[in-house]
This record gives sequence, C-alpha cells and structure tokens, in this order.
Amino acid sequence: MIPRTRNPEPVLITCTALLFAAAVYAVFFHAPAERVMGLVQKIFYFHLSCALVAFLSFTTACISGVAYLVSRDLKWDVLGAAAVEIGLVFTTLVLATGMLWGRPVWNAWWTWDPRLTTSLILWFIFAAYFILRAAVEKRQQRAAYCAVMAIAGFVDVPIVFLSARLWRSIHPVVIRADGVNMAPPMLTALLVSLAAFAALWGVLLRRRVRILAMAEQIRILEHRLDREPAQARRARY
Amino acid sequence: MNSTFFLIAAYLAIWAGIFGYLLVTGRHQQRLARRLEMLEERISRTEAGQ
Amino acid sequence: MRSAWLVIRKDLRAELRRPQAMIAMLFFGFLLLVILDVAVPAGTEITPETGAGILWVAITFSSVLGLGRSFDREKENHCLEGLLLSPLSPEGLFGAKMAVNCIFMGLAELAILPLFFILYGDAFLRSLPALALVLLLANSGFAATGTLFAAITAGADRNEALLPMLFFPLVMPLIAMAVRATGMIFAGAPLPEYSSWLQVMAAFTLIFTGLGFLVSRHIFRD
Amino acid sequence: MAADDYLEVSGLCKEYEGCRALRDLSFRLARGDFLTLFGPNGAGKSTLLRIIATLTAPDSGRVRVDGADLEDGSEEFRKRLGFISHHALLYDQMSALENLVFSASLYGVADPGARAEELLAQVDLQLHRHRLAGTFSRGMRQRLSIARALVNDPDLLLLDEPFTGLDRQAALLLGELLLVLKERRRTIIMVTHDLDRGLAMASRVGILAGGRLAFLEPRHRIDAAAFAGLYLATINGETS
Repeated sequence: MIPRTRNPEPVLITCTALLFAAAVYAVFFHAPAERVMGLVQKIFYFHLSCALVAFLSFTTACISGVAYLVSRDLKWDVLGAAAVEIGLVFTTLVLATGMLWGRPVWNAWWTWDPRLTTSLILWFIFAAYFILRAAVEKRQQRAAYCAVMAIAGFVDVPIVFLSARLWRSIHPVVIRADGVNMAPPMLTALLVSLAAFAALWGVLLRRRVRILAMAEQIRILEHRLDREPAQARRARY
Repeated sequence: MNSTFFLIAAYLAIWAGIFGYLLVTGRHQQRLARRLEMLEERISRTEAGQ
Repeated sequence: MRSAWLVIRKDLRAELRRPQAMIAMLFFGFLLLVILDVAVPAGTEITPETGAGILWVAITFSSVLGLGRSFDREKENHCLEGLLLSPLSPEGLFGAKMAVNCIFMGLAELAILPLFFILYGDAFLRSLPALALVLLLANSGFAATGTLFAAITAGADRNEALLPMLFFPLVMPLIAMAVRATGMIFAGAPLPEYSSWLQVMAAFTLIFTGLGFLVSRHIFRD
Repeated sequence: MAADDYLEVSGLCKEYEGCRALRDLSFRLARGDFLTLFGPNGAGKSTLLRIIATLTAPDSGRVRVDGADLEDGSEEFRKRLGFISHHALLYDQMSALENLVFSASLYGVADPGARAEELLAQVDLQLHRHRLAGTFSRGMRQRLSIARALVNDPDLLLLDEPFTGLDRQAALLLGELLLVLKERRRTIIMVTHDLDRGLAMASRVGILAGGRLAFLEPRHRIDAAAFAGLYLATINGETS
C-alpha cells in the first residue's frame, strides 16, 4: 500500500526552505556584485542551479530507463516519468532565466550559446517524451518506449553540446560571464544555491513519484471495481 | 538601472515556477489521496457485501 | 545475417511493385525545393550556406516521410509477428529495416540533388564527391534514429505526426552539422577544414546505431 | 524434469493493466502430446501461447523446450515453432508463392521453391500461386496462412482458436494436417471453444480459467458426454 503517512515530507520541506533562505541571503547580501555586469549577474546563481536540477533529472530518467529495460519493473517507469517532468519544468526555467539574463548583457533575447542551445533542444526532446507517453495505451509497451526515448535523449546531450559549440566557432567568441574567475563569496553563494536546488529536486521527485504511484493504484482499484459487481452478481445466482 | 528589472523578472520567474509547481503537485496529491480513500472504502464495502 | 538480407530483398521488391515510400519522399522533396525558393531573394546568386540549408531541409523532411513508412507493410495483417516468430532476431530486423531506409534515402537524394542544382545554380556541382560523403554519413544517422522511432511509432496507435515530433529534436545536431559541412563544401573548403563536423556526425551515427541494436529486443516484444 | 519432457512451463505469471492474465501456471508436455486448452475469453489462453512463442515476455516464470530455457536465446527453438493465430501473417502485396518462398527461406528450409509448391498443393492453391495474397477470398487466405504456419514442418505447433471462422474446406484441411502432424509425433497445443473437435484430437485436456490451470487430465480419463457440464462448473467455480 502507498505509505500515506506524510511524516518525512514536512521535515524535508522545512530543510529545503532553510537552504533556500541561506541561498537567497548568500546570493543577495554575501556575494559582491560582479564588476562588469553589475547586479544582473546575480541571475546566474539560480540559472545554473536550475540547470543542475534539469541535468540531475535527465540523468535519473536515463538510468531508470535502462533499469526498466533490464528489470521490466514498472516502478522504474514511474520514477523516469517523474524525473522527466521535473527536468522539463526546470529546463523551462533555465531557458527563461537565460534569456532574461542575456537580454541586458548581450542585448539579444537569444544567443546561440552552446549551453542554451543544448537546453532548448533538450526541452524539445523531453517534451516529445510526454507526447509519446500519451500516445501509447499498454503500460508495459509505453514504459519500454519511454525508457528508450529517455536514454536516446540523454545520449544525445553531449552531441548536441559539441555541435552547438562547433556551430558557434564561426561567430566571434563572446566573453562568457561565468568564465570570469569567481570571488570566494560568490563561490559559496553558488554552492549554497546548488545545494538548495538539489534538496528541492529531492522533494519534488519524491512527491511526484508518490502521486504517479497513487494514480496507478487508483486505476487498478477502478479496474477491480468494474469487474467486482459482475462476479458478485454471478456468484449469487 | 534597467538591468535590475531583468534581475527581478528572472527571480520572479523562478519563484513562480517553483511555487507554482509545488502548489499544483500538492493539490493534485490531495485530490488523488481523497479519491484513493473513497475507492478503497467502496472496495471494502463490496467485498464485505459479497 | 542471411535472413536479414531476405527482409531487405522483400522490402525492395515490394517497393518496386508499389513504391509508397519512394513516391512520398520524391514528391515532397521536389515540392520543398521549389517552395524554399521563396526564402531566396529573387535574382541573386545564393550563398553556399543558404544553398546548403535549403538542400538539407528538403532532404530531411523527405526522409522523415520515407522513415514513417518503414513498418507499414509489417503492420498489415500483423506481419511483424510473423517476422518475430521466425528465426530472424529483433536485431536482424532492425538492421534490415535500417539498411532499407538507407537505400531509399539514397535513391531519393539521387533524384533531389539534380533538381537542386537546376534550381539553385550548378556552381556547386564540382563539390559532388565530398557531398556524397556527407550524404552517406547523414543518411546512416537518419536511418538509425528514424528506424528506431518508426518501430516505436508503429507500436503506438495511429498517429501520423508522432514520428517527426520524436525524430527531429534528436537529429537536430546531425542536421546542423550536415548543413555546416555542406556549406563549407559548397564554398570550396578542403576536407581538413570541415573534418571535425564529419567526426561529430560519425559519432552520432555510431551511437544511435548501437542504441537501436541494443534496445530493438525490447521494442518489438511487448 | 522427466527425461521424455519436451515442453516444461513453470510458474508463469503475466499481468496486463492491473488484471492478472496468468497466475503461476505450470504444466509439462511430452513429445507428441496433443494438449487442448479450453477456457472462457480473458482466461489467459492467448497470453500463454504468445509467451511460449516468445512474442510476449512473462512477468515471471520459465518456459523450457527440449531442456533449453527460452530466455537464453530462442533462435533454435523458433526454427522448429509453428503458430496459427487469428492474424493471417501474409503480405498482401506479394503473391501466394512469394509469401511461402519468403517464409520458407526465412526458416532456412533447404529448397524454398519446392517446399512452397508442395504446400500450395497440400492446401489446394496451386492455381492461384501467382495471385497477390491481398486479392484472395477469406477461405483461400485461411488456407494460405495455414500453409505458411506449417512451412518449417514444426516440432511444436501452437494454435489459437484455429477453427473459429474457418469455412468447411479449410476446417477439413486443417483437421487432416493436424492428424498428419500427430502421427509424426509432433507436439501440439490447441486453444479452442469447440468442445467436440477439441476433445476428438487431444491426448491431454486442460481448462484454463482466471489465469490458472483449473483442470488437466489425459484424454482417456475423460468422459466426453460429462465434459460439457464439468467445463461449466470449473469455469464458474474458478472465477467467482
């Protein structure tokens, strides 16, 4: 049965909230403003943290895809779907913050910066993951197909990044903000926000997996309910 | 400086994203939990009724 | 291996008799070449990059149509199960279908290229041998990914648009590299200059061919 | 596993969308056995055949044929397998002869052309050898799909409700072919609703209900007349 006692979650949520408070403090008060770009550079901390969460999610999706294909255990499929969903949400945030950060610095909403392009293509791949998930009825077939999609998507990342970098090598190489060496307080701010987002990722993944498992349980119960009355009736006659 | 506008916009975007997602999943979880309890109760009633 | 060759021969003979895939690919390829002419300012000589972009958009979209048809014949009367029941291994089936797709795309390109040179100026004609290498690499990359996801789409319910949605995001880097390399070839650059792009394309093809062979056992068996 | 066991199925479980199609199913067959399985729809009969034919992966349990486990590679086994199901498994755009030659060469038959001609003769379709399978009438398609399934002269033949929807000629033909295979001591598993035909040819009779093998007895211990009543009782008993 699904453990519906929620005791671990509040503890996790409070600890994540604390980490977030520390991160906000570190980013806004502890870390100095960056000389060249000024305040706007502070977007970078959470921008990179979102990217970390997205990367963690897609790695989990790939690993659970391989695990499903090997073990054929549907719990891996549930974990994979939860991970991809979180990954998609945070990739959207990465793109949003990337553009909002790029606009003032390079006065263009979108630059074909290799990392941003990779995030964009990743966004399409894992959006396609959900389109595929909606197109297949049988659970085991859907799980196998989605596992392959998650693996293919993850395997594609290095190639996308490599080709985006090669693609750009024609354009003049723009000085990249994070290339600037980080003053120690900046580094601590970055590390704290990375930790906060990693904790957040843990909470979201746990919750999403429980929700998907609950939905599956409901489907099974409904299925049994549809059959139950028929058998009950026959037994009586 | 207009660049602080973008800083604020970016942070709003992140908070909106995170809290929005937490809110949606939280409400979704409650709805499913209620539905699960209702179903289990109906199952136990039909099994008892048999 | 021998039975994989049988499947290839069967598909080629059936295609010869009723060329469903080839007609779709050629028709769409020609159509795109003509439509894309709109993107070129009238009367000016097009730059190598634009030419490469137009060529590859036409090739990619026509390939997707061909790839979408790869399992159509197997879906009639559930013939796929007939193949899975036979000693032919799922890997063999994947390899056979990939080879068939490669051949079909090659044939389609043989027809699309002349029209491209007619429409967009045959100044690029001298770069044919180098172009053939890029085409070969891109074809095998498309075939590997396309066959894998055509098999998946064949399993999912009838949804015409499913394959392009799964296929294009994944092959985006391959298309980008092909366009970049072709642009340089059209501009007359020697091989060493664009060899790094070819290496990335080769890496893509190897990775996805390997992935296709590894997972085919799981895709064909429900 | 006794020496003469040809097929051993042990602990097969399979669950589809929450309902359990097979629940820990186990049985053994000696070479040359003709097992008929009866059972209501949704009892897991087709699932069992598809698992033995390696078309579907079981959630748990094992299938061993001739001492070899199917999980460790079933290419050799599939060479000796025949499967007749509701699907014709024919390519509509290929002629009857081409379909059979393709299947024969796929199974590595010595002389595919001769084998195809021989099969066409057996199913009385020689006159239509060059006609496309898509243009065949229902009866002719059924006879051609029977020929296709027997192209590799299988050691193990699986039949999934073969007689439903067959016209008279195809049914007679299938009956004869099954008798021939029985005489050649081939192992056959037939799933059907047709009580009298199923009982007539079987050497062992089983009833599958609710994913479990509720009944499995040699044919000589079964009284044909009483079997219908027994069958209904088992089904009701099993699934309530």
